Order: sequence, then C-alpha cells, then structure tokens
Amino acid sequence: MRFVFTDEQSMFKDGLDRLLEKTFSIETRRKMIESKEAHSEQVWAGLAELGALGVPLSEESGGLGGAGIEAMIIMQHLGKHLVLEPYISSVILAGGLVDLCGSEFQKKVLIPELVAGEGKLAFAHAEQLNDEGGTELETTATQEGNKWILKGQKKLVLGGATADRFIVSAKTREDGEKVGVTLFIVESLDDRIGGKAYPLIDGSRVLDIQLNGVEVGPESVLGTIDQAQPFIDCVNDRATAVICAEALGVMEVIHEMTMDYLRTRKQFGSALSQFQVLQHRAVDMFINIEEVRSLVIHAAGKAWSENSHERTRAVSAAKALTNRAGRLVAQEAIQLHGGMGMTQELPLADFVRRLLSIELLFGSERFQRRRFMSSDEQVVDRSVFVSPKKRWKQI
Amino acid sequence: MRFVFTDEQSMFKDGLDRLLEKTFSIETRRKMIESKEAHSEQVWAGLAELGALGVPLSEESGGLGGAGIEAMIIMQHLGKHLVLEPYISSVILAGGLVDLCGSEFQKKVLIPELVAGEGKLAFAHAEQLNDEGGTELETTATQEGNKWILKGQKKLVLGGATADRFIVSAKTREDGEKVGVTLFIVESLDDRIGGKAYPLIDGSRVLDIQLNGVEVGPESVLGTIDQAQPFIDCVNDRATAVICAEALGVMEVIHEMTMDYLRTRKQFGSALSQFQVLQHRAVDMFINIEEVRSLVIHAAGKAWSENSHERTRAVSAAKALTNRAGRLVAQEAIQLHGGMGMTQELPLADFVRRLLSIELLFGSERFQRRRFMSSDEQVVDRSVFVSPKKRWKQI
Amino acid sequence: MDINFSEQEIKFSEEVRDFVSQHLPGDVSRKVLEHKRLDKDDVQRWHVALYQKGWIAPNWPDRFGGCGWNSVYQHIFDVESAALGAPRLSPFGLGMIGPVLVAYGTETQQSTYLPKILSGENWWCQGYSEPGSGSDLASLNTRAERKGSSYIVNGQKTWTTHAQWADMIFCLVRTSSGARKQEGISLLLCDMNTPGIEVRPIVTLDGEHEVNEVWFQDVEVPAENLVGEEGKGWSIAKFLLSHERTAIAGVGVSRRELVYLKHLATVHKFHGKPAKEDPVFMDRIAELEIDLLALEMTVLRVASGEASGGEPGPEASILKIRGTEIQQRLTELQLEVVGQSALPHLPMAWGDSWMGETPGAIHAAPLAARYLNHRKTSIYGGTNEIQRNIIAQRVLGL
Amino acid sequence: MDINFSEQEIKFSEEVRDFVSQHLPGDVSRKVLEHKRLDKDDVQRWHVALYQKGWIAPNWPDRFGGCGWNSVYQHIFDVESAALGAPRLSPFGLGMIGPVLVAYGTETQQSTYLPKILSGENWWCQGYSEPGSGSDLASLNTRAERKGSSYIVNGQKTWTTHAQWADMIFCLVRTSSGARKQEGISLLLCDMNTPGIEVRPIVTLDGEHEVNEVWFQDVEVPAENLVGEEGKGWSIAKFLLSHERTAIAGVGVSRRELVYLKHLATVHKFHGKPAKEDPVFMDRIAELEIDLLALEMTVLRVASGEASGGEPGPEASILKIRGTEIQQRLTELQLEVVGQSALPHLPMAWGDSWMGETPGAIHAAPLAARYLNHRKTSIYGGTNEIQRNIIAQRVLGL
Repeated sequence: MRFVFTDEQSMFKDGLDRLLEKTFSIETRRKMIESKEAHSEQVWAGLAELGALGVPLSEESGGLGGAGIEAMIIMQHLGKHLVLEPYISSVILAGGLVDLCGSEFQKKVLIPELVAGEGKLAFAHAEQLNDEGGTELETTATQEGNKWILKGQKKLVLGGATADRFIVSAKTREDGEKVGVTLFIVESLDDRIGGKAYPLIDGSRVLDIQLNGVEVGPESVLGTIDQAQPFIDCVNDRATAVICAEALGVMEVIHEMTMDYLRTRKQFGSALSQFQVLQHRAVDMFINIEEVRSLVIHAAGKAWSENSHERTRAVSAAKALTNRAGRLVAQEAIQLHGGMGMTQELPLADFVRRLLSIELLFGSERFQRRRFMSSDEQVVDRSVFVSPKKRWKQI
Repeated sequence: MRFVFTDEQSMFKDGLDRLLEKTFSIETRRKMIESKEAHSEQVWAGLAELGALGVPLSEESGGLGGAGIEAMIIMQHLGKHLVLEPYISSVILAGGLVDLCGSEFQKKVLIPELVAGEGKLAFAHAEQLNDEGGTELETTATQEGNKWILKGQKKLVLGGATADRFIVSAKTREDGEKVGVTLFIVESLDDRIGGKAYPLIDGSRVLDIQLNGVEVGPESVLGTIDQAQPFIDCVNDRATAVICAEALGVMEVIHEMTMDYLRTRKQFGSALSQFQVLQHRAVDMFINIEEVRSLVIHAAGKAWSENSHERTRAVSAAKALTNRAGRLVAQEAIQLHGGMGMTQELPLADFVRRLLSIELLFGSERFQRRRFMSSDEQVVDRSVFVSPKKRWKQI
Repeated sequence: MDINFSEQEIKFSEEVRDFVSQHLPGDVSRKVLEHKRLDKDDVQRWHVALYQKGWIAPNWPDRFGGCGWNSVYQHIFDVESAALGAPRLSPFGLGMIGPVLVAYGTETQQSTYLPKILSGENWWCQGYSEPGSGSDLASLNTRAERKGSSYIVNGQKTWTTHAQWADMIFCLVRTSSGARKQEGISLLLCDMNTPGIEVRPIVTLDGEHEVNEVWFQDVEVPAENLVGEEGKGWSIAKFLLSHERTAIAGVGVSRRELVYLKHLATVHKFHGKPAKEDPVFMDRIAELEIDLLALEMTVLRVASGEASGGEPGPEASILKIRGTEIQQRLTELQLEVVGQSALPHLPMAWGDSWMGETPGAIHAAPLAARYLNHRKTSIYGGTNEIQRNIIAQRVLGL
Repeated sequence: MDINFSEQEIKFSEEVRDFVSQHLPGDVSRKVLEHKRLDKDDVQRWHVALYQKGWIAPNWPDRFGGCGWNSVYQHIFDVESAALGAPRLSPFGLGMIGPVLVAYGTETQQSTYLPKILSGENWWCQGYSEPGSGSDLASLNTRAERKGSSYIVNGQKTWTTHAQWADMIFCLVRTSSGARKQEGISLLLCDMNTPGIEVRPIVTLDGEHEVNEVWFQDVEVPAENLVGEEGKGWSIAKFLLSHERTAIAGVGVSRRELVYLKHLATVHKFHGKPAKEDPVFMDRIAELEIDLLALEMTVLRVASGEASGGEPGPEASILKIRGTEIQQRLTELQLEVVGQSALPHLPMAWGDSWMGETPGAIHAAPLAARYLNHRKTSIYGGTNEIQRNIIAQRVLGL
C-alpha cells in the first residue's frame, strides 16, 4: 500500500492542469453548451496530445497501460475545470469494452483512432430510465444469414451526440431467467438510426437513438455472442468509480468558492467566516470531501481489478458516499452563499448542476448501498482481514 | 379543534405539580430504587386522592370518564418528576383491559380498588424480547372441565413486582394462521407463579413470571374467549401514547437542565451559552421537543378513539418521533454538559436513563414507522382532507 | 383540548372542497399539480374567484373585508385548496402589506390600498433585501430624503420576487443615519410605474426568472406614502416578518406534494418493482410524513395561541425552519423516485403549451429544477440560521 | 499510489493473526468480544505478551525499543489484533507520555521511564482536565511552586481514566501566571504513591468506575521530573493531544464491532425474521460500513503523510470526529438490534464470573451501558466541537 503519487503521475497532473487552464474556463463552457457540439475539440485534442485518451487502456490494445488511479487523476481534473468532454463515454465505457472484448482487428481499427482523438465512441445501453436497478433489455439483435438486425431504442447515450461509432448492447437470447447479451459496433452515420440530442441539467449533451432494424455484419460483433454482461458490468463500475473522481474535483472547487465567499462577505459587522455555526458547516463540507477522496482512491484502485466482488464493493461504496456528500456539499454551499447561491450568474451554479447530474447518473445512494451490502458476503473472507465471525458463533 | 386546556384540566395539572413537588424528588427516587418496592406508596396514595388513578377509565366502570388528554397530562408530570409509579401498567394497560372487556362483576371488584389506590394490577403479555414485531404467543390456556390451566412464561412485566393481580394473555386456539387469544385474571399470590424481579436500566422494577400450570376458574376469564387481541392492541396503543407524554416531560427537564448549564458554565472566558454552535444545538433540542409535544397531543387525542387505524397511525407517529427526538435530546444534553454529562452524580443521568428505557419500550423508531406506513392506506380517505390521488392518476 | 375536527369544521372543509372544485380553473389546477410554470394571469383568475366568494383575506379583520376565520378554518382552507391544486396567491399584498396597513396605516392609506389588494387590482412586491444587507437587514443603504412633500429614493433592492408583475412596492428605506442602524429606517409605499424605477431580472439556479433587482434613481414618492412614523420602520418590518413566517410553513402544499410523491412511487420502479414496495424508500417517506404531521399540529398550536393572544411569537421561527426543511426534503424524494428521468433539461416541457415527448417521463421534467429552486426556502424570509438565532435569543434566552 | 496490500503486508497480517491466536489469553479475548468488564490484569497479560514479542511500541523509534513499523503495518496490527479480541492497551504510557519523553525528555527521564512503560511495570495516567478547565484546557489552575529541588503541587485533576490502576501520572500544572494563559504551564511527572495524592472515583452514566478525580495537597515532586523547560508545557501538551487523536479513530475496534453487529442481526429478529433480512436496518448498517471504510482509508492516508512528513497535522481532527461518531453509531445499532433485551440492568452479568440467566439474551446485557459509556468519545480528547474549531482555524483558515 502506498498513498503517494509516482513522479509520472504528478507530472501528468501538472500537464492536465496546464492544458485545462489554458484552453478552458467557465465562460468557454457556457458558450460551448449553447453550441452545436457542446464540447471543445481543442480540449479533446489537448487530452489526446497528453496521452490522456489512451491512459487507462491496456498496452496490448494500443493504450498506455494505466488503470484506475490514472483515470481518477484525469476525471478529477476534468471535474475541477467542469470540462464537457465525453471522456467517460468514449474512453472508459466504449473504449473499455473494445479493450476488454475486441478482436485484434477491432482494436487495431478503433483504439489508435480513439487515442489520437480522431474517432469518438459511445456506449448505447440504457433503455429504462424509470426503473433504477431494473435490468430488462428490450433491444434485440436477430440473426438473418450472417447479418444481425438490431431493433429497439437506447436512451441517455452519454457522448452520443458527437460519437462516430456506438457500441450497442442487445438481447440475443432469452431462455426463461437467462438472458444472453451481445455487443455490436454500429456506425453513427447509419441512416437507420434515428437520433435525438438534448441537454442534461448540467448542459452536457446526450442522445436518444432509435434502431429501426439496423443491419450489421458479423465483423461488428464485439466479443463473444451472449456473453457481454460481465464486461458491461465491468465498464459500468469503472465509469462509476471515475465519475466519483469527477465529483470530487467539482466538490473541491465548490468548497473553495464557499470559503472565499465566507471570508469576503460581511454581515453584522463581521466576515461570515467569523460565525461559529458557519465555520462548523464549512468543516463538515471539508470532512465530507476528504472522505470522498478516500473512497475515490479506494474505488480507483479496485475498479480495474479482476475480482468483481471486490470491484463492486469498492465502487458502490464510493458512489453511495459521493452522492450523500455531494448533496451535502452543494446544499451547504448554496446556503452559505445565501441569496447569491441561488443565482445562475455565479459559476457555483454550473458546478452545483453538474454535481446533481452525477448524483443521478450511475446509481443512487440507496441503490449503491444495497449493491454494496449484497457484494459484502462474498468479499469478506477474501480480504486481508479475517473476520472474527467464528468466535461470535459460539455466543 | 381546540388547543387550550379546560379549567378542569388546568386545575388538575396544578394539583399534580403540588403533589409531586411535595412528595417526590430525585433523592427520593434514588432511595426508592434501592428499596424493595422500588416505588412510593405515598405518591401512589396521593395520585389516588387526586383521582388520577381513575381519570382515564370510563364512568360506567367506576372511573372518571377522562381519556387520552387527561392521561397525557398525568404522564407528562410523572415524567417531569421522574416518578417510578406503575401508572401505565396498572391503570392504562391492566385497568384499561378491565374497563374495555370486564364483566359488570369484574369491574365492580377491580376498578374501585384500583381507583382508590388499594389494589394494583399488571398486564403480563410479552414473551419474546428478541423479536420486535414478532407476535407469537407461547403461553397456553387449556380448558379442563370448567377450569383453565395456564402454562408459559411472561417477561418484562411492568409494575409486576408490586401488582396484586395480573391480567395474563394466553393462546386458547390455533388454527393455522388464526390464533385465538384470551385474557385471564390471576392473583399474584398464587404459589404456582414463579416470579423474578429485576431492575431496568432506569431503575424501575419489572418482573418475569413463570406459569407452571396455574389453574383458574371461569370467573377469571376477562372478556370473550379467543377475542382479546383487538383490546390488547388498544391498550398497547394507549400505553404507547402516554409513555410518549412521559418522555415529553423527561425531555423538558433535560432541556431546562442543559440551558441552565450553558448559562452557568464558562470556558474561554464566556458562558457556553454565548457560543453560536451550542446555541443552535440547544435550539434543535427545543424544536424537537416542540414537535414531540405536537404529536403527543395528537396521539393522546386519538388513542382512546374507536377507529383503530386512526389510533395506530397517531400513536406510531408519536412514538417514532419521540424515539428519534429523545435520542437527540439525550445525546445533545450529555454533549453540551461535557464531562459532567457523563457522571452518574448529576440528576441528568437519571433522566437520560429513563428516556433510554422509554425508547426501548413499546416499539423502536423503525418498527413504528413501518406500522405508521401500513396503517396509512386505510386511513387517508377517512380524514377530513380528501387526497388529490384521483387527479394524479390522470398523469 | 380537543384535536378532532368539529362537525362545523368538517362541514366547512366540504364547503371549501366544493367551492374549489367548481371555481378553480382546470388549466390552473393542472399546472400546479404537474409543477408547470404559472403566469400572472393563472394566479389572478384564482384570486378573483376567491375575491368574489369573499374568501380572499382569511386573516384580515371583518371590517376591512377579511373572512374572520379562526386559525383552524384558515388551516382547513389552506390544506383543502392546496390539495386540489390551487396556486399560492401572491403573499405580498394579502399576507404582508395588508396586515401592516391594517395595523399601522392611515385611514387614507387603508381606503386607497386595501380594496385594491382584495380585488387583485394591485399586485405588490417587497423591497427589503439589498446586495449588502441580507441576513443583516437593518444595515440597508437605500436612502430616502425628504424634499418638500416627497421623499427622493436612491438605492437598490434585490431578490424582489415577482417585481415584474407588481404594481406597487413596499420598501424599507433609510431616512436618517441614527446611532443604531435599526433607527432611521422607514417604510414607504411606492408605485412601480414611478419614473426612476428599473426592474432587472435575476435568473436563478433552476434557469427561471422569479426574482429581480429593483433600482431606484431619484424616485419621487409622495410623503403621504410613509407608513407609520418616519424612522420607526424597523418595528413594522419585524411585525411583517413574523407574519411571513407563519404562512411559510406551507403545510397545505407539502401535504399535496407528499401525496404526489406517493403517487410517483407507484409509477416509478426500483429493481423492477414499484418504488412503494421498497422498504428503505418507504421508511424515508414515513419519516417525512410523520415530521409533516408534527409540523401541522405545531402550526395549529401556534396559530391557536396567536388567535387568543395577539401576534405570533418567535415560536413561529420553528414553523419557518421545519416547514422549509420539509418542503426541501419533498423535492429531494420526488427527485430520488424519478431518478435518471429527471436528468434531461427541457424547460419548455414545463411550460403549458408543450406537446412533445420527453426522454424520461414527462412529469419528471420539472423535478430537478424544482429541487434547485427550493433551495431558496431555507434562505428567504430570514435564513434558517437567523431563525435559530432568534429562537436562541428570544425563546431560550441564551 | 497503490491501495492493494503487498505480499509482505499480507504475510505480516498472517503473522499477526498467528501470534494473536497463540498468545492472547482466551479468557481475555472472550471478555473483549462479549463486552465484559476487563480488569487491569487482563490488559497486563496481553501487554506482557506483546512486550516479549517486541511488538509493544509500534510507533516508537527502534533505539527506544519500538517496532519501527510504518503506518500500514501499524494499521494491520491494529485491525487484526482487534478482530481477534485483543484489548486496547493503556494508551497513557505507550501512546502519550512515551512519545513525549522520546521527543522532549532528558536522557535520565528516558532511561528511567521508557523501559518500564515497555515492560508494563509502570502504568501511567493523564492529569490534564480540571473541574474548571475542560475544553479550555489552558485555563488550568493546579499550581506547582518551586521550592528547593522540588515542586509543591496543589490542585485537582479530573476525568482521570484508570488513575486507580496507575503508578505514575503526567500532569499539566501552572508554574507561573503569565500574561497569556498558555504561558506558565509546565509538564510534571509524578509518582502516584507520593503523599498528598488522593484518587476519588467518579461513577459514570453507565454505573461503572473508569474515571477519577485526582487531588493534590502539597504534593512534593522532584524538580528533575519536569519535562522540557518550565513554562513551556503547553506546546508539549498540544504535541501529545494530536498523537492522541490519531489513535482515537479506533478503526480496528470498530471493524470488530461491525462484524459483531452483523452477527447480532442474524440472532435477533424483527417481525419474525432475522434482522439481517430487514432492508431498512441493513441500509443503515451499509451506510455505517461505508463510512467506516472511508475512515479507514483516511487513517491510512493521514498516517502515511505523517510517516513521510513528521507529526500529524490538524487533519487528525477529522479522524477524531468521524472515528468517535462511528463508534457511537455502532453502539446505537447494536442496541437497536437487541431492542428490549437490553432493558434489564444487570451489571453483574457483564462481570466475568456471572453464570446466571438474564431475562433477555445474555450478550444484550452490557449493550445499554455500552451505549451510554460511549457518549464520552465525542467529549474526551478534545470535544468534537473543539476539533471542528481546530479544523476551521488551522486547516480552512477561517
């Protein structure tokens, strides 16, 4: 166990900071949101140049062979600067699936483009927005000759509006309880895809797509037929871990803004920072952020692990805590800003809205706690610490 | 709706205050706890003289025809003075059962004695301490000729150590899901009862009893055979409502002690009451107590109601809130007293321990919230307020 | 003491239900129930209906056109009308300056303004907060200088709700610089059409326009528009703020939103089953419902003390704190139950004319904005921290 | 950065488990796991076993007989030994005055006291708080006057944990009345057998005797027992308090108690089913477990910064706050799961020799007392309010 960044990691952090400070600001962001692309090609190219787009992909696939900690560093910085880039969708989700399941040929085609910032991917998976934890997939892929026909609709495709290709999940078998899920690579230009882009509450752009009998060849199948679910779970966990890192970056900025406001704003003849009640509220924000930092590091360290129970446990813990802490931090920041905290004018508003999006994405606090608890039984005995369960049994 | 006490109620309050101030104090209490009886005959006699022992019993049975509000007043005062008297067990639970189910003859024998303070009753019902919400009764009563034989054990019989008679619940029928429960009047002097008295964490004394084939005659059956459950639920609800009133009295004293301490104790050159964080904590205690007061009044007003759903809903709401608030009030009181709050020497300790007992008696917060929610469906449409459910259905 | 409704009270609640069902315009009710955007006319139509019925000013004395309802009747009206989707009326005339004029106004002021408040002809807004004076309201800087028979007002007010709809504004202004900052504050009534007044919108967190800055540049206000004595405005301001706090508990609306929350829990699912079957979620709803019941009983207790004893005491601060906390928790739980469905940002979908589809459920569209908007409740009307200070000092004597 | 245990670390954890399994006396372990009362000898036997193994002082330097473990090793030892029921060692010698003497002591003081702390020959207690000086520790009044080669100590200390077991006490005393109250405070070491010292028990909320008052009447302390310079005791006191806070997180014990809580949830029932099948209860356990995981990672983060940078910073206050909150929540949930079974007050049942029956489950008997006892954790070692002040001032710069 080590809690210090390597020199390489530290240099990478500095590079990110320099890039984002130079190319991005809250004003840029507000302009971007109104633009057609809703993200910045300049920042994306900069990230490519830094190697950030290949960092968490394996070297065999053409990535840089980093893992969760590196992805965490990137996302925390994207969070601090409130960048709009589709890093999670393109690199972590879709890129991760190609990395995990792709054939040599598929990797050779897709990864270098992705890493170079020249081709964006997105993962089209979600269908049911009204059932958290519901797993039913209604999109189907049926085989006709050596072709597959995809029918269904996908919602809230992150990064979908600017993606060049989608990885689409579809049901390919259904025997009673058991469902076989397969992944397909689909060109976004295919005219049998009906797409509708719209903004989320933080301004980032997503896409709903309609697959009206899209036909793809056998070379579009990503990974083994019927066997995609564990890989989907894996990249979802990774994405969940790193979106917590993004939230951490967002919270750090919110906290800093709030401390500045407390020090500056005067009421009753004193700076707000002199009121003990407000001090303690600021402290509770700080403690919450430090706890999130701890579990973000923990989740990042486990999210690329092959032990899926350990991974799930760490990721669910991090997301449950991030959601709770994020809500507290946002609410207290607004409250401590008083009326000013309610205005759209302050950059605080943009950070608060992004934090709320993150809360609603990738599982609620309640959902993640339940998932944490159900992964618990399996993982306890694998940990380095042996539980004293046997002793209690005697009582 | 009226929220003002009647003149009669106000006079009664004053009488209680005078009695308890004259006859009881924390020193008395501490001595009593060590004594064999663990309660004060003088206080009991005083309560009888004031009429308090008959107040919440119907006039037909020989009581004074009061109801929940009067019982609330009494218990709130017993709480304020931390009196040990078995009011709930003797008057509300056992007395209530006789009032609700007794024959003319049984009432004539038992109620006047009870009201005069000359005969104490207790209700022996609980068996499973390790299963909250578990309803299984293992005590059985079997008929032999015109006699009933009682076998089983009862735990945590409130007021049991000083009771002259027990009302004992027993299973008299069991057809699959349906269980018939019957109540029996049993003399405490019966030598086939094995009793073991012990103190609760607040010092009050309870009794475990063992019924080793106790034989009683047909005149001992209280109410209709197999039909006791609704009446048991009823007196349990009443007891729950009034123990919340006791908790209210306890909390009021705790809050007052804490305010005194904050005003007196100095640190860093100022009274503790000058620190804004401590002020706001004191305010939160106060708000919690006011909320408890509101729901105690509400529960008291509904606990004698014949509508069992309305009754359950009001009582469960009060107990759930009382438990949550009680814990907050006790914890904050200790914390605001600092080290002194940890000593057994301060009377605060006695109040805190009683509040903890009350929390553990008659249902936890979680249990009561669940009960509240399940009574919810039935009660909504009977309320004076019509819900706009039908409108939502159109959405 | 009797916590059950009397027969008359039950009859009254039926009367209210009947009236609301018949006279509340259906489109307004639907907007309210579905959390859509209301415009001035929506509120106005309901205002006029109540005015015609004589139910417009529950807590004004009879002789000024009030209903003379006691606090229980007021509560019944609040709950029943809210349940059926009645919009909140603008509080600034009926709930704030009206009672102030009843208590402190000259006869001319009363006869000039009160009837127009009742009829809805005049809408008011409130000129209290300033950029530099939020919680520390008494530090306000807007100045009014007496010049002949007028005051000349210069300065800036902020967070002025619905200034864009208002005909009149009541303003706290500084008429002299006394030793204590509370001294020298006066209350002025001012026509929003007076030259020199400029209203600038403030867009809030949720992207909506509800509050404004109001700028005063050499605005001439007739001296007869001074309420009470010059320099004695602070005690009037406090009278008004404590009135505001009682209304702010919002029990009727919260009860409606709780029912809506439960409805959402039948429509939305967790793990393939309706959310209402999720014990963890239902435990949280139960806790909220119990807290709301406690608030409701506290409102009735405080209000009944008020009826018997005069103006509401600092206990009303409890209602402000808990009322707004409950309102906020309701928005949180509504957001939780719809989850991802609330992510799409489609402000057009909560306008009335929207006929399109939404990626999530249509009723989910306004819930994130609603959550963000309701963060204001613990800030406005005196922050909840200020309320705790008030209780600490004036109730607990700390 | 790597959050996985290395092979050496895994090997070390196995080594700890083996050692504890073999050398921790079974009766001691059982008492700890079942929350029974420990006496001095119970702790002493474990102390000696660790001493003989050379594992008694994890964070002392090698040359004074410490183990030289880094923070990860210390953490592994903490968690593994606590899980198997190792009692907490007395912290006053090993964790407090020991490190102080290492940093500030004279060679004679080091050679006189440190070996006896290691061996367990000397037990220490802490003379910090006074009746008038709780959170405001620097306002202490116990006076030490220099008289020849001695100090004469008069005054009273309080909340002195296990003074009844101690051979020595380290005391903050006032040696002069400076302008600032922090000035003129000195640290003295004092033999508990010195004439004039009287220990009076304080019985706590839970009915137990753990803390004491210690009275000093003309107690003569040799001048060589002064630690550091006269009048410079305050900075030593702060050094010591921040050490105390790191240990106070108590992750090992909390992990053990969490496992116990889950065990209780299989034995006790709600509504006829094991409590572990109650989703509401399990949601609360999950929340606690996640918070504990966060605390554990924070301990490791802070401790590893400490190892690389020197003494723990004010961030250690986070560990005090969250560590004690978690300890308290564990006692609450344990109490909740056993419910009514915890009502009987049977202090004899948590002594070791108890063979009788209890009305509830026997393991439930100590849980109410335990809950009450643990209220102390947010008070001692600097109240959690003081810790928040520290963070506000020293970390956030407010």
